[in-house]
Amino acid sequence: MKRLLAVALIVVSAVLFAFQAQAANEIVVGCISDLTGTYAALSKQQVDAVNMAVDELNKKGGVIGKKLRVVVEDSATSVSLATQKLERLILDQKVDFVIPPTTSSAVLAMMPVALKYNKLMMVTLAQSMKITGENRNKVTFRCFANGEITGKPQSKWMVKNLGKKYYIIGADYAWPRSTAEVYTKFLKENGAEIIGETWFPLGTKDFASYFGKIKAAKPEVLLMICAGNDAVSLVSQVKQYGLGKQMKLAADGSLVSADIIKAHGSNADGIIIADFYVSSMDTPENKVFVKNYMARYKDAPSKMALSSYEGVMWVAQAIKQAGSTDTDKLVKALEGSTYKGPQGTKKMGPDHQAALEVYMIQIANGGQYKILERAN
Amino acid sequence: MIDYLIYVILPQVLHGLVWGTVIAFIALGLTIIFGLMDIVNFAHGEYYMVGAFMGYTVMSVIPNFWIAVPVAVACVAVLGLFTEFILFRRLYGRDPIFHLLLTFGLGMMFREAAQLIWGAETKRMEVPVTATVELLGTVYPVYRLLILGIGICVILFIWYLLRYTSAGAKIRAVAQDRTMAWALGIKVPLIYTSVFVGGVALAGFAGILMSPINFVYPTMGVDVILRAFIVVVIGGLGNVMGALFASLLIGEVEALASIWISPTIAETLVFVILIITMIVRPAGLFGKAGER
Amino acid sequence: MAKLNSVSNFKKTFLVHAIILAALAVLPLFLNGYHQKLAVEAIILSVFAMSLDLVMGYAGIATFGHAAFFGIGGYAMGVMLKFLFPSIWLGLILAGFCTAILAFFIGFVSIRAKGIYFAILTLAFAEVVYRIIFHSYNTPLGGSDGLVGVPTPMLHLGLVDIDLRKTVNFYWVAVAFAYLSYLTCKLIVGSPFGSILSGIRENENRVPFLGFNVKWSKVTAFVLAGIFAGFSGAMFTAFKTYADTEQLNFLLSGKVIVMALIGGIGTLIGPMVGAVVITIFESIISTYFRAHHLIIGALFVIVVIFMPKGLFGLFARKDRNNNGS
Amino acid sequence: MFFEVKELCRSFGALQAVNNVSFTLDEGTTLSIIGPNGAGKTTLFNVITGVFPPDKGEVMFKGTHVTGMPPDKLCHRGIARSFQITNIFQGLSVFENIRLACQGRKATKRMFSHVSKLKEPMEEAERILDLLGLLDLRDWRAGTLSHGDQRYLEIGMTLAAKPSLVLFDEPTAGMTPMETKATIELIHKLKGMVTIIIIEHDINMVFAVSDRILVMDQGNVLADGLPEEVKANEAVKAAYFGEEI
Repeated sequence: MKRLLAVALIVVSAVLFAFQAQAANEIVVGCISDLTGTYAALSKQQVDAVNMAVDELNKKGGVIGKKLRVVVEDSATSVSLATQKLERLILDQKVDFVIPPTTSSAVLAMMPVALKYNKLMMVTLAQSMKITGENRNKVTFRCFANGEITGKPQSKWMVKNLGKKYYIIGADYAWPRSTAEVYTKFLKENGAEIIGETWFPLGTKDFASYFGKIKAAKPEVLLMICAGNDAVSLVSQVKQYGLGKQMKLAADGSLVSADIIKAHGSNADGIIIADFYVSSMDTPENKVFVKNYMARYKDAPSKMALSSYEGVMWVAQAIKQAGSTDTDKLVKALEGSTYKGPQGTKKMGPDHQAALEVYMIQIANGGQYKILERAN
Repeated sequence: MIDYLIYVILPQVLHGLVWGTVIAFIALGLTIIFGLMDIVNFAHGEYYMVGAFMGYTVMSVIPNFWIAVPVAVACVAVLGLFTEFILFRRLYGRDPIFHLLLTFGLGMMFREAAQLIWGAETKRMEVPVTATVELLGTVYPVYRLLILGIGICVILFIWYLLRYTSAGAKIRAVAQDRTMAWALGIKVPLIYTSVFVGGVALAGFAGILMSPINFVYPTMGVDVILRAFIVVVIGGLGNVMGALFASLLIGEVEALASIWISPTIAETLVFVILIITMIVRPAGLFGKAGER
Repeated sequence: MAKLNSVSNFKKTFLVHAIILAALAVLPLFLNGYHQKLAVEAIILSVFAMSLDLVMGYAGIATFGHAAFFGIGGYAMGVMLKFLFPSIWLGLILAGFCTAILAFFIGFVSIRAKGIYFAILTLAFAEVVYRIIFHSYNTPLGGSDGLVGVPTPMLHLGLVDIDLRKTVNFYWVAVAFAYLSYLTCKLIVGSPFGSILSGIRENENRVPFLGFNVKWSKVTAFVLAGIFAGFSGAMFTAFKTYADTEQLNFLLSGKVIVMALIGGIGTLIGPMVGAVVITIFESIISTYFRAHHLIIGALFVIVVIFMPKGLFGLFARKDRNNNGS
Repeated sequence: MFFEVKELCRSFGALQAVNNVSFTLDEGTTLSIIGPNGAGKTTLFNVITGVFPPDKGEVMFKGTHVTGMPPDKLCHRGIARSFQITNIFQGLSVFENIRLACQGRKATKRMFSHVSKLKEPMEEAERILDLLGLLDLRDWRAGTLSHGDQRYLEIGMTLAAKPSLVLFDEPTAGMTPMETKATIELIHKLKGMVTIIIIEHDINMVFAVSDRILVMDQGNVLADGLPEEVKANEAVKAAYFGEEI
């Protein structure tokens, strides 16, 4: 019986190994997403938004006469799987462009591979500054915000309206660290002062143990930089210990992103962030987008969903403009281009980073996003 | 200086105790199961997670926390009974590396199943007791003190059970020499199953107790299992007193160290303590030298 | 281990090796781009699984932190290629050097502990290494962002230079690397030192009375396994053009043990095949099934319960199998 | 002086397992150590062969101190021992067991030449297997041998290191009378070549092979002398046969 099992295992893997679908004459959109692991929730919204965009384009007869087809791969928050899947999509599935996952280290590792095969990548979730900073390359664009896009205007606004003394608390890995550097730079430029920092390990449960130090420092503003489960625990314990009474609460947008805003409930009320999109924006395109999204997925779209939707649409616009899916033509079409979408008009900067309109937003009455004013 | 003591040190010490108690819950189950059945259960943290999720599910049906707790613990016990009967029974007497591997795979299966059933987003649990209390001037939530209280009662109960009851004597007998105990008529398989189910239920209990503080998500077990293992090894595998002492030690070290040094280094400190203990006493602080 | 190697026996094994090598050399011509990439990755990982077999299969030492050496080897190669000097050879030497020191340190310190204590101690050391590199944010190692953009240099073999950027070239280099590692390990395992290791696996208490220093032998075996794991990690980084903390994670330590077990420990070739099967299996499953961790977890359970001696263990000669558990 | 033990003491908590034991040994002689169970015989062996260090006293071998020296170094100096409970490599073949022991003499640790290339240990192993009559079981797994054959293998592994002093711990335990007779012949063959110390219960065996007998009781040396003297010694009779009938 055991030998039978072993032989069966080998046969199954061989058969599956050989069976690989070949792409017909159509535009293939490769979408690699962290569908298992800590970012599963927001990754699901990424895939939903990409599918929605592709369906809408196909209803309008596709692009340059070709229908679009999406191939989704799960990179499971793993760098080696992400690069492996990218190679599979490019070499095997012959995709025309790729939407990479949310893990910054995966995107950074995928960029040289995409360059080698000269395949366009539109980053819609990862926030690391390096992607359009030191490590940027010809084929990688980003229509999502990086730390600076929101950090610069937010710092200016906060120093004016909230106060001068800041205490930063964040998760100790690359993305929060680089975002904190941006905030520190712009806060100091505007005459504010960082009076303390605490970096907690990923997956920390008990933030209360840091509150003693924070209270002793008596900052005017507590700046929080983390995401996912850490953010939920941190916000709930900040509320439990009443920190909000002694100091103002501000954060990077990810702390209260749409995938965890329900988990916060009323705990997040009062926190001030700057972000480029919330579903309650009242531009006409946004009303249509939110209606369609709610109809399909029964949930308000997050900025991750909006960004992934716009990423596909922006590349489709470039394909129409360039009249082909050839990467070099697409790069030329995208550089300096502007895209008018639910979030307003955006211009692609020389560093392949989209310049986004940013709004100051406060969380109010039980986890609703309340737009205060335009920040940049 | 005094208010530094009260405002900073005192809450830290209390956090250390609460966190130490939670780890003790899990470490107790882990070490008794190992001590008795020589089973190294790497999936023990997943029962902690399942306990929290069961609590969340029950709460969505009957919104009373204090009903959800026993129901959740019962569900975890049934799951424990099921897994012990199907899988762990095949592991007895085998090389520990196979235990690590089977439970490693089992943990992956539990996490993935939880994500399929309940979805990946973090679920929120209301804190059942929202009151806070004045302790020498510093504010401290009552719910955490409640956990501390429950923890101490459970630990005392287990200590009493092991030390003074006939069931406890049987368990200790089987731990000493299972073949002899079997020869004396003690139903060893029954003891195995009940101890495994008890240890696993304890982890589930810790899971639901902590869910209002840490909330509920599929990978919460992984964050806990490494620390629990370190505690069990420092205390000496199979040694109940050792596991208790080590849980409080680790809880306090992490809580107090994170005042002065950065928390990430405090977390690594825990591993350094393990390495130093193992060099000084390879069988753990309380473990008998050359044991296992 | 084997009976006296008579001449006919030697010819037989030489023939078998030649056939396998020929088949492997021709294989890439039938594979498209992606499958070639996967094959290279599988072959590199097979050396990693074989290195574990040196300690687990032959010396009977269970280690649960073997990924630390794989990762450190990868980072060493990454640092060499990106910052120091773009040569694969120097990268391998640096990788071997760093992993040897790390393995000696961990081995020497933990050797007093036995069995499950040793396994958990190596897990703790590997976790410390993982956290140090994970938090090395503003150093060139890049912390959790990983060491990215590692160039792929030409491989200089005396007169001929091989362009490793072409996958097929890297494939043949990987096959050569795996075969040379296999031969070296086969030599070590068949050497006098190898028989001391099997003595330690069978009955550690008797070995000192025969005149061998058990502690020294175990640490040496641990260092040798570490070096080969380091080489495998170095080639992995050279091939993938990045080094990431994921290569240090304890999940990989667990996975490599399954690779060794599914292939059959104590056979060297078993773990190599196990690594290839798991790499292919995981890449296929993750494409066609959303809950692929569930299936991989189930595979761990099935291997432990139904195939404790693995594929090759099943086919190995009955009287030859060691004590099993 | 070839081998000397001076005032050796070793206690485990309250139990004084070895109490002030002293004796000297000339090269080539065969000494038997007898005494009731728990007299401290095996503990004496364990202290001499470095399993655990003595509380007090010294062990001298060929004029140099070997007190508390670890077993592997003792083996290089030419002291080898066998075990009361069979302690062989169950999973390896009979030939591999012996060859590993032969290899230990010079602690050949070479890594890169095939073990079968070691000419000298291979021949030595063949010779010992012949001496023990185990040649035909050469490739059997040691674990599958009969109890008696495993005891022979145990003796073989002790001789494999070509020692100059051999300590046998109840070599004939569990052997059939026929096998015991063969072992006595074997020891007679070894008498000239090597100095032997045997712990033994079988009185006929003791008187058949010993040049000298040392009697131990509760950790002390009761008597030490030629077989005839010891047989006549009153204290030995009292300890062995209880009070004088």
